[in-house]
Amino acid sequence: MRRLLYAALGLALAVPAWAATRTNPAADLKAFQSYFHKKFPQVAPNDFVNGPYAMDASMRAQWNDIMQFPPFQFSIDNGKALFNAAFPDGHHYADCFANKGIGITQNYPQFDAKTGKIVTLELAINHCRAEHGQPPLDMSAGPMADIEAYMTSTSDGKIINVKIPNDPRALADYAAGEQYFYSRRGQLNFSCASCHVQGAGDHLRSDVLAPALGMTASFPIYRSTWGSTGTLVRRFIECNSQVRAVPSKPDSDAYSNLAYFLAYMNNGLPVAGPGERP
Amino acid sequence: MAGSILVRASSDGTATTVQSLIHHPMDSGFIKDASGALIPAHYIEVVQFAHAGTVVLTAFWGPAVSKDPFTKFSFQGGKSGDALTVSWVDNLGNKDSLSTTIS
Amino acid sequence: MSNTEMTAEAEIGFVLSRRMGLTGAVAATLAAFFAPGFKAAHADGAMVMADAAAYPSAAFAQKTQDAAVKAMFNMTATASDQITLDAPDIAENGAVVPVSVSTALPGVTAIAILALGNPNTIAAAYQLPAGTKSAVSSRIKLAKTTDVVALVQAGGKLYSVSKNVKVTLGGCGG
Amino acid sequence: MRRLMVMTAMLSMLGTAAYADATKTSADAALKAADARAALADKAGAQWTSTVALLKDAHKAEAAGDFATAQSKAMKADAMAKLSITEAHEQASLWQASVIH
Repeated sequence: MRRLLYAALGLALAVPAWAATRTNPAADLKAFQSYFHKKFPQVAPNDFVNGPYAMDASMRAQWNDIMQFPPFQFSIDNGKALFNAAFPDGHHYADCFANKGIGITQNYPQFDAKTGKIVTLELAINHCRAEHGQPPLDMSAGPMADIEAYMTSTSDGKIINVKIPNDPRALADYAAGEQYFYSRRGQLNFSCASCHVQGAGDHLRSDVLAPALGMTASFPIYRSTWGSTGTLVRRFIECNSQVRAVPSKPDSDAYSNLAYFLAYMNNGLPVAGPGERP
Repeated sequence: MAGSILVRASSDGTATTVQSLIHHPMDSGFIKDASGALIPAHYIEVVQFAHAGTVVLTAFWGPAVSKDPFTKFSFQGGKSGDALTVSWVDNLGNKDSLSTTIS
Repeated sequence: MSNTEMTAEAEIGFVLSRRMGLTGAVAATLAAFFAPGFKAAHADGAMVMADAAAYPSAAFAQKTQDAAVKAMFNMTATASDQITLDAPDIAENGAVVPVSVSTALPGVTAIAILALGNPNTIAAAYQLPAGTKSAVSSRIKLAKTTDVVALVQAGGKLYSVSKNVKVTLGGCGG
Repeated sequence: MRRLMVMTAMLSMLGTAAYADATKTSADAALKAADARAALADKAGAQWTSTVALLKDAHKAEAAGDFATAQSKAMKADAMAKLSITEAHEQASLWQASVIH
């Protein structure tokens, strides 16, 4: 019955009135990537995952120095210990994930057909904790960022492959993320895209604005301005605050959908995380 | 402060290159926290690297060394399997040390 | 400068060249005799421990290049083109500025990194026993655009080189 | 959009206006209106941090008996909340203009 319903909805999607006018992730992806390839012809496609370092030779040299012994190494080590520690019920994080949680972050965020919602890696980690009677972790930094750093380190170099199943709810989540990305907000009246599409590669003071393409591939990141490792959600909250908009809740659908859209735009690029940024 | 030291030492047969990262806030004493109160200075003062019991580098640091300090240097000698020890003490008297082997 | 001219400050701060090697030797001896636990844990010999008493705190408290150099080394530096100071022209972040100092000068016993614009001038100082290569890499904080100075003590003399590093505030680069 | 920016700029100047004849009653009324409008902005997911900060200041001034400041800040907060809601409404369709095609 449900299947029939989905089939019917899927058919409805094929109707140009809605599907063709806007929500067409595959076409969006192509346009998005080619926009950045044209804007930065000197940057090799896979180098976009290195953000500002792909744009500026001097920054890249400093980054290479720092990456000889990356500051997020403590996070990875701590995250590995946390990841491998048993819950009081004897289960492990590994029990909650495909392939025991190793080498899988390129597939996140995922659409959950049961709830119709997007599950980011942070949410999946907290879902796992809930399943085993543990309180959720702060989604932005600390142990969450460490566990994510470890899991991502096992996926380094794997090709990002975020799937949008043929389910109207998945498309709606994607579209909501897209809308969030392009909507201006805050007193400064900036959208994510203002800085990371139109302004990408430009200098804001001494910083180079990272292009949106490749952006999520390096998360979690150790930002020297933070002095610690943080998740994508932490960066969302920071960006919102920078344009003087009250941030959404860390576990909000708004942020999950935004992460879904952004990660999907990176399909085909390699995971390059955890990363280091100024 | 157990587990504050990460160190990699590798020998090419004639010389050993050491890279280390120490987990430490290195608070300068000039930064204010969210509530506007000064965070008191808290930084590593002395770090010592020793190869098989002999000091190969002593570092004296002030609060201007970055958080989670990084050090890289190399010394003549040292072969795979030799012991390399890193130890530090900060201005509050905290200390830690780690012994590893050269790879 | 004769011994009688040595200031109390310099004595407290100590002269790096005189104490060279001593700190480690003393610490090693102490560890061997008074901390058998360490010895047992490391079959290859005594564990050398960082010694807080050796810290030249007076030198690190100085706010000018002249006073800091005097307190640390008790001598004056001459400019040298034999030192390579590797630091960025523009620091991507003042909180983490990679700085490397290396030199081909023979008989190097100490290397120091100074940031003239910082509240305290000396950022870091290193004692190099014989056998340690004359190159050290570190990461330091810079409060503002400033000259970074590398000092190298070699053969009982002090040499320096400086480089201006621009620092601008960080913001939205992620 | 440009209109929104100009209004925001004008608003910053407005902030210095003093309401010398403000009373507890008039300040309370201004605060109440601003709180209500800010709640609407919140609901629309369009709150500005600057609005929140102003409201907080206004309430603080009110508690301290500085009704002139309380009223002035409340009125500015109210206007900002209004602008933020306008921004959200505009963007509900305008965002599509900047999508990469």
